[in-house]
Formats: sequence, structure tokens, C-alpha cells
Amino acid sequence: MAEINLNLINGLAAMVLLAAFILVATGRLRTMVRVFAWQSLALGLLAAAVAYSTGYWHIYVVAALTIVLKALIIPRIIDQIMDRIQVANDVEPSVRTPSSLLIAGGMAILAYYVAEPLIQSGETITAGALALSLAVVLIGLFIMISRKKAITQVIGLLVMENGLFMAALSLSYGMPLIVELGVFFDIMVAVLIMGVFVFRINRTFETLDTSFLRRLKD
Amino acid sequence: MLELLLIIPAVTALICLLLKDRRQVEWASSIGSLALLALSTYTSYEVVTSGAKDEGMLYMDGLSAFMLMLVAIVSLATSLYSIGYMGRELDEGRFEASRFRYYYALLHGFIMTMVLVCLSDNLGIMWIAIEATTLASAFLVSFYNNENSLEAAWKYVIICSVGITLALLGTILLYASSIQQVGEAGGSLEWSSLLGMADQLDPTLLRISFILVLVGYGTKVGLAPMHTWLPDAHSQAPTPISALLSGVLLNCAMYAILRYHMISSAALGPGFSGGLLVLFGIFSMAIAAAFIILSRDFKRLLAYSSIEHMGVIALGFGIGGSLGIIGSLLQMINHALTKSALFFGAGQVYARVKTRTMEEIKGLSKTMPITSALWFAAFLAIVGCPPFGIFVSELVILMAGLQAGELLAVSIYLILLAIIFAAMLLHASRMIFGEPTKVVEKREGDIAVVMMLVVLLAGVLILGLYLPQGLNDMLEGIAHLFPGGGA
Amino acid sequence: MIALGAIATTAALVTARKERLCIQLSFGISAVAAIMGLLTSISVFLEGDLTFEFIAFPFLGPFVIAIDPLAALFLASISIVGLAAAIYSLGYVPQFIGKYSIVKFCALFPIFLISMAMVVASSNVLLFLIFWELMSLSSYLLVAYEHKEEGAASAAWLYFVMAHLGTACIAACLLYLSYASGSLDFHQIALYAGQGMTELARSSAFLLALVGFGAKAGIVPLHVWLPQAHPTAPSNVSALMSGVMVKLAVYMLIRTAFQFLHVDILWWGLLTLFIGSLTALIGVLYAIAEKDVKRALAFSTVENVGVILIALGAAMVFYAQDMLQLAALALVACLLHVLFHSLFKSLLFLAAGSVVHATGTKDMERMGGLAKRMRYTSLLFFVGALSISAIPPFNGFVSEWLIFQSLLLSYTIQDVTVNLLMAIALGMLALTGALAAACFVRIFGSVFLARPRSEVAKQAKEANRGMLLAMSILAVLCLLTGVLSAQIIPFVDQASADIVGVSIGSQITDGWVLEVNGGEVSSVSPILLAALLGLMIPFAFLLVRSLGGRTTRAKGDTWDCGTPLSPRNEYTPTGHSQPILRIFNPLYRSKSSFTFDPSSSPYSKQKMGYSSSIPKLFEAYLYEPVARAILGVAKRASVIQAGSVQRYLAYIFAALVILLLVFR
Amino acid sequence: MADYLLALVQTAVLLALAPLLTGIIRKLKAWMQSRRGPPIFQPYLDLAKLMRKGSVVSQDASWLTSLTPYVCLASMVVAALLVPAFVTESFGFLGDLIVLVYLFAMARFFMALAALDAGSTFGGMGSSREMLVSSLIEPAILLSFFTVALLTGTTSLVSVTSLLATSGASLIGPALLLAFAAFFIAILAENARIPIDNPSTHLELTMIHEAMLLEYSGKDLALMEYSSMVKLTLFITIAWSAFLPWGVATQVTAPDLALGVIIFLVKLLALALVIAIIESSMAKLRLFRLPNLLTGAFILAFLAVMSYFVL
Repeated sequence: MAEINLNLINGLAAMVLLAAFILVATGRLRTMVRVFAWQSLALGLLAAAVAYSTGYWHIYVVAALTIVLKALIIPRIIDQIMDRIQVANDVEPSVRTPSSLLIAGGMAILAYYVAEPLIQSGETITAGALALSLAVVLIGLFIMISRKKAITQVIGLLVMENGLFMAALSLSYGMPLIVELGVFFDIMVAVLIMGVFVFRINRTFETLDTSFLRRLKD
Repeated sequence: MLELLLIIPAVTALICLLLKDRRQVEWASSIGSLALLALSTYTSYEVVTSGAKDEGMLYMDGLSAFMLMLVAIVSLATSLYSIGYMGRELDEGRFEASRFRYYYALLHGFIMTMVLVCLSDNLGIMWIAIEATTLASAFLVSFYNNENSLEAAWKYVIICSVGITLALLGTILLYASSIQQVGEAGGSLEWSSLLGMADQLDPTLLRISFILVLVGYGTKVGLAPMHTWLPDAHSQAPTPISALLSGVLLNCAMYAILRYHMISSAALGPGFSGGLLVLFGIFSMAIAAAFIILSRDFKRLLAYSSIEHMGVIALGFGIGGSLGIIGSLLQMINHALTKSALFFGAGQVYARVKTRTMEEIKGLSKTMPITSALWFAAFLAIVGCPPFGIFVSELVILMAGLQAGELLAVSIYLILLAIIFAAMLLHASRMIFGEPTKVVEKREGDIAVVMMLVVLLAGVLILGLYLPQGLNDMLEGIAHLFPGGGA
Repeated sequence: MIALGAIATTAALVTARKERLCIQLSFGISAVAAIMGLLTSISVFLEGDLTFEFIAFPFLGPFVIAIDPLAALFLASISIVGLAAAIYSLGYVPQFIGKYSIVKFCALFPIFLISMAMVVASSNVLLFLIFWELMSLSSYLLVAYEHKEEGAASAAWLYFVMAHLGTACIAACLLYLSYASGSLDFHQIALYAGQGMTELARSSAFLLALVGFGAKAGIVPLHVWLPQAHPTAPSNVSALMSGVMVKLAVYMLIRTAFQFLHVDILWWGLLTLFIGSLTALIGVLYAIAEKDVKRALAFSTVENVGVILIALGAAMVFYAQDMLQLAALALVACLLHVLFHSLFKSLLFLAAGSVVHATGTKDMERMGGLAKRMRYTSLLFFVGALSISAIPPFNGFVSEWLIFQSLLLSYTIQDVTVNLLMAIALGMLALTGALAAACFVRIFGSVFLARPRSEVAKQAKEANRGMLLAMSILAVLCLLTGVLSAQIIPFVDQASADIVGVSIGSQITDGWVLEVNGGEVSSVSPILLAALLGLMIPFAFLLVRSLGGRTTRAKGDTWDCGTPLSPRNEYTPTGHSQPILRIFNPLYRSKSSFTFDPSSSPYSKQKMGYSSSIPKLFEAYLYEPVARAILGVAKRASVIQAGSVQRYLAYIFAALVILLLVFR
Repeated sequence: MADYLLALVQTAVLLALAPLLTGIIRKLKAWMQSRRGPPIFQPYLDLAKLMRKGSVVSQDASWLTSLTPYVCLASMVVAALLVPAFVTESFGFLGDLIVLVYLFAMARFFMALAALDAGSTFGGMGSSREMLVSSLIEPAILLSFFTVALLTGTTSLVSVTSLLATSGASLIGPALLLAFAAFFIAILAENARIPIDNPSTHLELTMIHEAMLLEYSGKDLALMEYSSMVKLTLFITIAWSAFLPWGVATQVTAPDLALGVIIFLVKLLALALVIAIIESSMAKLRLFRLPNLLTGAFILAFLAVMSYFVL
């Protein structure tokens, strides 16, 4: 029974990383949001599996929250924003897809290199997932760097959050409940604020392309 | 009892939100910050005399008391100043009247988050508080709603949230290391208990977590490679907000790093984290020096000088030793006071001359003699001239550096200080002296601000010449908190 | 003294509105403070050291104020010059009433005076550094006082930056010494600093001190600010600055080299000697070529600092060879020259100030003929010029004679190369002395003698009473210290004995005569010389009267061999220095150009213009490249702030990756 | 007390002889250029004539012009007091060799200023060139005195003469001779003799020293002329007593004194002859070729110092 769980957990973790790679590859905004939703769903299931195998009830709460919040509510908010602004659907990456994929691969290798000594010393069953979560965090950061649109930067940030949550899960079965709740609350507020800003930017600059945000320099 | 410290700013924010009339909002905000200052002086006096106070989620020792005082003093000065400043902005129609209330509500919300940072014992809560400061101040930075302030706010939010996410990862790693070592039950995020069991934590995990925290919170402090948001945010935000930002927010973020520095120096010895702090400190001073020479807008100049002073503080704490720590703490107070004085003066100058590019400003001493004299004195103070405190704190850090044998770092530190001294003074003397270019009638800035400048500068002057006994014991108490600092 | 100074500043601030009263009050009180300073220094000579402790920064331990004979000597010079400057300001400052804010001047002047006194008095590293920088700050604000003139603010800025660089070096050196000896107090440092440090550390500490104090004293490569800052400052301030402030750097250099580092390495002394002679020569050469009267005086300050350093270098060399007798002699000569220079240089600056005040211009080309219009000022300037060119009865002669004696006695050192270097230094000193005399002939001649060369010089009127009183005090002192030098030397010797450990007072002075090694080497009696010269002039007058009967003295015009003489064909200062300029051209690299009026016939030119300009060598080859380099680096670094969010995130990402890789 | 009296007599003799020496030089020069030339007592007659004349002063001149003649004379007489001519007694304690240099510098300082005072181009030219020449020659003078100090261990002229006189030939080495040669060039430079300056003409191109006296007339001119004559004699006596003082009376006894006086006169005549020969055989050097000669003198003096140490 334990092996099934282990395989399930590792499988779900691999799914999350796969979703991150797909995010890097896609050229269209809508699909990016969709893939992000899938990634959060996989993450929620992973949390549930971990909860099931370790018997800690508070992880169930967190898993449910992840699924509800990140898989359903946030993608809808982003879709709403995009409909209201009628933003062009393409992502205009500053780095061509093949090279960004290669870079994402590089990120994974770096993450593994960094996490390798930690995995030996980690006692948790999901220690192996640490390298994957680090990779997801780095890829999220890469998405923010290489994409021009403001919304892609929001999604990049959220992907980094997912990576973080997975790292917490893999290392110490998540943080104490109050902290988790606080983190979720913060993410919600952050997304709301960014949404407000995206509206304002669109109203003043008539475009979401952040390359227009270049006026303040020395 | 500590919760009261949080409730006061929260309540003031709410009241400001509800009140409609401008006068009442102003009164509410000043009473609120006054009460905050009174209570924080009382509690920090208690902490200094009767030791740390641990109330569940909140924890207050010498260092947090010190930070609390800093937050309270600067927020009082800012709220008093913003009455005059925002009043004039309103009359000039720079923003709609309805948003006046939001300004004060956001201001006090911002103050509350900073107080929470200083008080929170749990590193998770501290992370949430810092995230909250970013969100609260994001609106304040974009208060003017024009392209530039929006761009500045957007960059501010994005960069800081990225930084803070990295810091969260660092916190998670730290939390994980505490669990592995001590088993499930012992795992806690209270840094006080973490400090207790620091030597059992796993060194490699701790090292990576400190790096992540340093890069993460370093973004909030404005250390060198992560400083890029700071000049934009400071130059676009309304003046009282940029005073609050550079006076206190940077110090709170530095406070967070210090907590981690304590834990990592207890576990790995001060060498590792101290060395990193020194490295980042020197790098930030170098970058700031380059930009101070080139900057053309005096608010950006002040922002870069904040980066430079944060570099000096990081250097001081990195060097460690009781002298290094006391020197950096002194540097924090002096910097907070002088920088707010500078920003208030900048607000006055901007109101009069209506331009921020320094080339166009000439002969201020003719157009507004007293304010420009005080502003020039603040400039002299910030670059470290003797009667003012920064000269003494920079000297103490130099002594600590020499004692710690960091000869290379100290010599670079001296050279950079000299370059910055020359560049800042050149900008200041060009603005103050000479014949006024714009034909502006000679009218003094309003009295309230002049008085505030005098009070702030008097504070820095006293710290330059004489250190009151009470403050001295507090500093020495804090120095003993640091594992390496006990010497 | 300190309390009085503080009262003076507050008085100035309080009576801001009423200019006249504010001037009287603040300068009156600072004059009284100066007198108090003089009394304290005399009391220290008579009763011995004066110490006073107080706690300012508890975590740094107690701060000590101690005045030993060496400090008392400098305190005396500060007080005398301060007194004269304060009295002078009573007459000088009212001219600024309309243009600049008086309260600023009246507040800053006492602060400047007090900070100088405290620099000498403090015997704790931190206290010293605080007052040292405070002195530069207050003098910076005073130099930038007349900021309406173009170039004033930038000259002041250059001055303050150079001073700050100097302080940085001094701070590094002194704090390193205090770290080596474990305490901030001068006495502890003097006792323990020596043992703890390796040879390399001691030499680097000495070099740091030399560069730090040299920047303030104005030794050659670092002298660039002095000829710009002193002329722009109001005259009473520039008198204080070049009379006294420059000497404080020498005071601390002596204390650091002798008391802290126990100078026992030979090349230190030789290096100081070399730099001293270089500074002296370059200072005087530039002084001769200068058209602006106050800049010429500033350059002559650089030259005198060079002479002082020569004496100090000689003292160091003797001390390193532990010939304590000779070291004491050289040190006494050095301290005497410091004291006398502060007297006659401040006199010259005050006199030049009243000339500039009367004519409104600093350019010597447009002066001339002021002797008749400003009779007393020209007489007082003459006394100053005589003393600085070391003419016998005056004090410059005594100190230069002693420096020559100490250099002459260097042959007792066994090492031949040192002897030859000393001989060269002697030659350079003689050349500089003669050139200084030439320079002051030129200045006095072109400013005061012959006919006025411009309208402005014609209407010049005599300075008012306050200024004349101050200048006459200094002039009388110049003569008295020259003639009665035998009485002053025991005090100076007390200071040098405190440093070098050997008292040679009895050997040098015997009644009215100054002797070296008890007279069998050489002796001079300034008082008898003065008496003889004084007697001889009336005697000659009587002799001539008796031989030739009544002397009829008719007024005719100057012999002009036919062509009507206009003031234009007088010998202008440029003309006067032109031969020297041509001979020393390789040092000057001066560029001169002739302009002809093309229109007239090829043979007889109507209009001919000659202009020669001395490029500022040090700025061109040393300071501009450094400034350009810093700017270049800054420009390259500014590419970081290029505006795009992505780029900023990339920086954070890069920083994170590098750190993780390095510290895995 | 007796030796002070003797010193006074010695100074009086020096002062009296000064015009005679200049007269002899002029006579020798004339005789060498195969012309009769004025009688050797002519300078006395000129001075006496000038004494009786009134003087004309330019109205632009200030108080300095009337003061300078007396200061020059005073400094020359005081210098005379210090120099031992034929007996090793003088007011030595008053000052040593360096004080002498400064006394001459004082005279030169006042003279140069007085030249500028009248405002004529000649005076200005004379003063600027005089200061140039003096500043170039001073290092040579001091270094030659340095060699003397090396040899005898003291710089006070009286002890130098007595030491050198008593030690006889042992000290007369290359150092002393080189120093003497350097000092001789200094004599020519300081007293405006031929290779540096032409004393007998008033052509503005060639006169340095004379240009400064241009404005003077009557009594003042007499005093100035007289002091420059005394200066020449003093320089020659210093040359002999500081460098080659054999034959100077060391004891105060009648025969020694008489011998000393005779030898002193012979020495004066010898140097006067040498100066006259140089003046009639060489032409005046161009102004900007002077530095070569004067630096040559400095090198000679430096070689003297070198030779003392090295040999």
C-alpha cells in the first residue's frame, strides 16, 4: 500500500513539473491559464495523497484550499480580466520557444544539483519531490523574465507559489496551518492587486506590453 | 499587551476610512500615530528594564523594541508632514478629493504591517507581514495615478513579490531543517526557539535557506543586485511615503534578515552569513556610488543614498563584533532621521521650484534661505559630516572593520564613502549656491515643516555629539543578543 | 575658551536681525575667547599639562582633553592669529551686509576657531577626528561664503573633498594605531603602538598619515585645492586658514611620527625631506608666476609648508640616526618656522584683504601706486614681506637661519648618500629662499609702488581702524619675535623636549645670543643686529648731513629719456617674473602667444598682444584622469537601471543562481 | 676689550679702502686697454662731489626711495663689522657666514624695491634681472660655505679664519679650491662685474645693477655707490679670509699685525688684478645664457662638497 502511495506522489509531482514545462512552451495566454489550473489541480491531489499517507488532517484542508483557490477561482479571475480588456491572445515571448525549453531544462538540472545533498538528509517520504519543486520555482521565475505581457508575469508568480507549496509539502508536510492560511490569503490579495494594476496599466497605456514601461531609468 | 501596539494603527486606519471631512481625518491620523509612539516608548522602556516579553505569537526583545521606536518616530513625523503636504497637493488638484481618505487609511495600514514585522515571533507571520507591507505600500506608491507612478508601482510589486517568494522558500527550508533535527513535535517557526536549538540544525539546509532569505528580503532592503525597484518607487511616491519607505521599511526588511543572521551565525558561526552581508554591503555601496554621480533627479539621488546607507548597515552587521553592531544600529537611527528630513526638505523644494532635475535648480539659498540652509545641513549630515551622527556611526563601523581585520573591505568602504561624499556634495552645492535661475519670489517654506526639519536635525546632531546613557545600555543589550556580538 | 566660543556662536545666531550688533557681539566674544586661549597656553608652559575627562559615547570609554607643551605652542599661534582676525573682522565684515547673510558668517567664525583649538586640545582619536572634520566643514562653508562669485562654490567643493579624503586616510591610520594599542587615548597609543606592529604595518601607517595630513597641509601632489580655496575665502578666513589651519596638519604629523610610531626608519625622514623641498620649489615657482595677489600668497603658503617639511624631515633623519641633540635642534627650527609663518602669513593675507577690499580687484596687473593712497597698509604689508623673505631683524630670518644650521650640521651623519641628499636639500632651500625674496619684491612692487595702473587703484582709500589695529598687532609681533627670539626658544624647546626627549634650550640660547652647540659652531644675535642696524641708519643720516650740508630735495618726474611716461609702461608683475619663467620653463611648460594687429603695415605693428598662461599641471595629469575614470565607470554601470522589469528580474535570478552555485 | 677696539679699527680700514679698490680696478682695466684712465683716487673725488649736490626725487616715488640708501649703507657697514680682514678678531658672535648672506640679501631687497618705485621701465628691468641673478647664485654661495663648514666644523667666520690660518697647508685640498672658484663666480655675479653685468655703462640692455641706481642723484647716489663699493671689498675679503686665509694675524702683536696688513693689501691687489683681466678680456654674456654660468658655479660648489666626502 505504501508503494502505491509513493508512486502516486512521485507521479503527481512529475505531473506538476510537466505542467511547468508546457507553460514555458505555449504561445497563447488562454492555454497558459488552463495549464496553470491543471498544475494546481495536480498539486492539490498530491497534497491529498500526502495527507492520506501521513494521516495529518490539516493537509487535507490545505489540499482542498489549493484546488478550490488555485485551480478554480484564480483562473476565472484572470479569464474575466482578459475578457474585459480584450487583450491579444498571443504571449510574445522575448525568448523563442525552443531556447526557452532548453533553459527550463537547465533550470531543472540546477535545481537537482542544489537539492541533491538535502535529499539524502531528508526523512520525509516525499523528499525526492524537493528537486522538482525547486525546478518549478526557477521555471516560474524564468517565465516572468522571458514574457512581455503583464498577465504572464502574474502567472509566473503563481507558478512560483505552486513550486513553493510543493517544496513545503515534500520537506516537512507543509507549514503550520496558520502560516499556510496566511500564505493563501496573501496570494489571493496579491492576485487581486495585480488585477487592479493590470486594469490601470491597460487604461493608461492601452496595452499590456511591459516593454512600454521603460520610462523610469537613469 | 503587545497586541495593543497592532490595534492602534489598525483602528486609526479604519477611522480615517470612515471619516469624510478632511480636518477630522488629519486629526485622527496624527492622534493615532502619537498614541502609537507613546505606547511603543512605554513598552520598549519595559523591555529594556525587565527583559524580553513573549506573548504567544508576538515576541519583543531589545532589537524589536529598537525597531519599533524607529517605526513609531518616523511614522509620527510622516503623518504630521503629510497633513501639510497632502493638503497642498489636494488644493493643487493633483488627485481627486475622494481618495484623500484612502491615503490616510493606507498609511496607517502600512504602519500596522511594519509594527507586525517588528513584533512577530513566528517567521511565517513575519513573512506575511512583509508581504502585507509590499501590498499596502504598492497603492501608496501609485497614489498619483499617472504613467510614471503606475510603472513604478508595478515594478515595485512584481520585484518585491518575487523576492518575498524566494524568502518564503528560505523560511520553508529553515522550518524543514528544524523538523528533521528535532522530530515532528519540536518543529517551530518561532525564531526564539530556533535560536535555542540552532546548533542542532542541518548546516547545508541552513546555508541555502540563508542565501534565499538574503536574496529575498535583500530585495526589500534594496541591496545591490535587487535594488532596481527602489529609485523608481521612491521618486514617484508622494514625499511622505518615500520618507517612510526609505526611513523605515528598508530597516524592517533588514531586521528580518538580522533574525536569520542570528540563527545562522549561532549555527554556522558568523563567518558565513557575515561574509555574505559584507559582500552585499560593499556591492550596494559601489552601485549606489555610480548612480549618485550620474543622477539628475534629486529624489532618485536620495533613493540611491538610501541604498548606499543600507549597504553600510549591512557591512556593519556583516563585520559583527559589539562595535560593528552598535555602529550599524546607530547608523540605522541616524539614517532614518536624516533621510526623512531630506525627503521633507525635498518636498518643500519641489513645491517651490516645480522641477526635480537638479541642473535647473540654482541659488536656493536666495529663494528660501532658512529651508535651504536646513536642507543643506541635512545633506551634510547624510554624507557624514562631523557634528551629525552618521560621521560617528561610520567611524565606529570603520573601527569594527579594522578590529575584525577586514582590511580590504574597509579600504573599499572608505574609498566609496569618499566618492559618494564628493558626488552628493557637488549636487547639493550646485543647487544651494549661486544665482537663482528661475525668478521666484523669496518666500519661506511653511513653518510646520521648518520646525520638523529642525527637530529631526537636532536629533541627529545630539546623536553625533553625545549618546544618552539609556540608549547606550539598550544598544549594548542588543549587541549581546547576537551570538557573535557578545565580544 | 570653549564655553566662550559657544557663547559667541549663540550670540551670533540670536542677534541675527541686527547686522551691526551681531558683528560686534560675535567677533568681540571670539576675540576674548582667543585671549583666553592664549592664557591657557601660557599657563600650560608655566605649570605643565592640563587634562580634562568627560564621557560622550559610553561604549567607547572616556574622552580626554589634554594640552601638553606641543599643543600649547599651537594653541598660542591659533589664539594670536584668531585674536588678530577677530579684530580685523570688526572692520572687514560690514562690507558684506547687503550681499550675503551676516549671521552665517558670525556664527561660523567662532565655530571654526573653537574647532581648531579643540583639534589641538583633544587627545582621543575619535574626538580628534570629529573636530578635525568639523574644522574642515566650517572652513568649507566660510570659503563658500561669497558664493555669488563664479568658481567660489566649486573651489570650496574641491577643498572639502580633498580635506575629506585626507580625513579618511587619517582615520584609517589612527584607528589602526588605536587597534594596535588597544585604546583610543593618545597616551596609550604612544606607549603601546610601537610594539604590536610589523615594519610593513608601521611604514604603511606612516604613509597613510603623511598622505592624510599632507592633503590638509598642501604638499605638492595634494596642494591643488589650496591656491583655489584660500583666495575665494574672505580674507580674515584665509588668514586663519593658511596661517594656522595648515599648521595643525604639521602638528599631528609630528605627534604621529614621533610619539606614536617612534620614527626609527631612515627612509621616512628622507621621503619627508624630498617632498618638502619639492613642495617648496614648486610652491615658490608658481607663486612667482601668479597674477592674483591672494593666489600668490596661497602658493607662498605651499612653499613655506615645504620649508617646514624640510626641517621636519631633517629632524626625522637625525632621530632615526638617534642623534637626539640635532633632532631637537631641527625640531625647534621647524616649530619656530611654524609659529613665525602663522604670524607673517596671516599679516600678509589681512593686508592683501584690505587692498582687495579697497580696490575691489585681486588682479595685480590693475593695482599699483597704493603706497601713497594706503600708507599704513603698505607699511604693514612691507613688514610682512620683509619677514617672509627672511630679512635680518625680522622673525623669518631667525627660523630660516636655524633650519640652515640644522641642515649644515648634517655632515656628522656617517652615511655619505644622506650627506649628499642633505647638501641638495640645502641647495634647494637656498634657491627657494632667494626666489621667495624675488616673489615678494614683485608682489610689493607691483601692488604698492609706482603709479596706479587702473581707475580702481586710483580711488583706493585706506582701510578702516579695526583692520589697521589687527595688522599692526601682527606686525609688531613679527618684529618682536624676530628680535627677542632668544627668549621664545626655551618655550619651543619645552615642546620639542616633550617629543624628542632631549632639551637643548640651554645650549641654544645664552642671554641675547642664539648659538649652536654652545657657540663653537656658529652664533647669531638678532637683538644686537637689530640694534646695530637701527643705530646705523640715523648715524648715516647725520654723517651725510654733516658732510654735505642741507640736502635740498626737489620733486621732478621720472627720467624718461624724452618719451612721456604713462603708467602703462611700468614693469607689470608678468614682466617682472618673465625672465624667471623663461629659465624654469621646463618646470612650468608655460604656453605664451603673441597676437598682432594684421591691418597695419608689415613693419610697424599698431597693436601687439602678449599672453602667457601656465597650465595647471597637477590638475591636468593627476586629477582630471581620475575624475574621468570614475565618471566612465559610473556611465558603464548606469546601464543597469535600463527600465525594463524583465531585466531587473534577470538580475535577481542571476544573483540567486551564482550564490547557490558558489555556496552549495 | 682690546680685541673689540682692534675689530673696529679693522672695519674702519675696510670702509676707507673700499673706494680705493674700485679706483685701482678701473685704473688696471684702463691700463690694460692701453689708455691712461682716471687716477686711482677718482672715486673719493666723485663721492665728495656728489655729497655736496642736492638730489631730485620723482613725484611718484614713495617713502621707500628715501629710506633705501641709508638701509643699504647700514647693512654694508654691519657686514663689515663681521668680516675679519687681516686679524682674526671681529664681532664674530654677532653673526656667521649665513648672516652675511642675509645682510647682502637685505641690501639687494631694498635696492630692487626702490628701483620699481619710480615707475620707469629701466628700474623694473634692473630689479627683475637682479632678483633672477641673485636667486640663481645663492645656492652656489651657500654650498661653498657648506664646504667650509665641513672642513672646519663651524660657520662663524672668525673661527674659520683662525682654524684655516693655523692649520696651514693641510686643509688646502681640492674641496677648498673648488669652493673658492665657485665663490669667485659669485663675487662677479653679486657685484655686477663683466661676464654677468656691465658696471660702467647706462645702456639699458646691458646694465642690471646700474639700472637700479638710475633714479638716484646727489647724496643718495653717493651713498648707494659707496655701499656697492664696500660690498665689492667685503666679498673679496670674505673670499680670502674664508677660503685661503694664510698670513692673517692670529696673535695681537705688532709685527704680526703689520705683516697681516701688508699681506691683506697684496691679496686685495691680486684679486683686483684678476677681475680687471677678466673684465677687459671677456664680453658680457646674454641674459639668458647666464643660467649656464651660474649653474656651473653651483656644480662647482657641489663638486667641492662631493670631493670632501668622497676623497
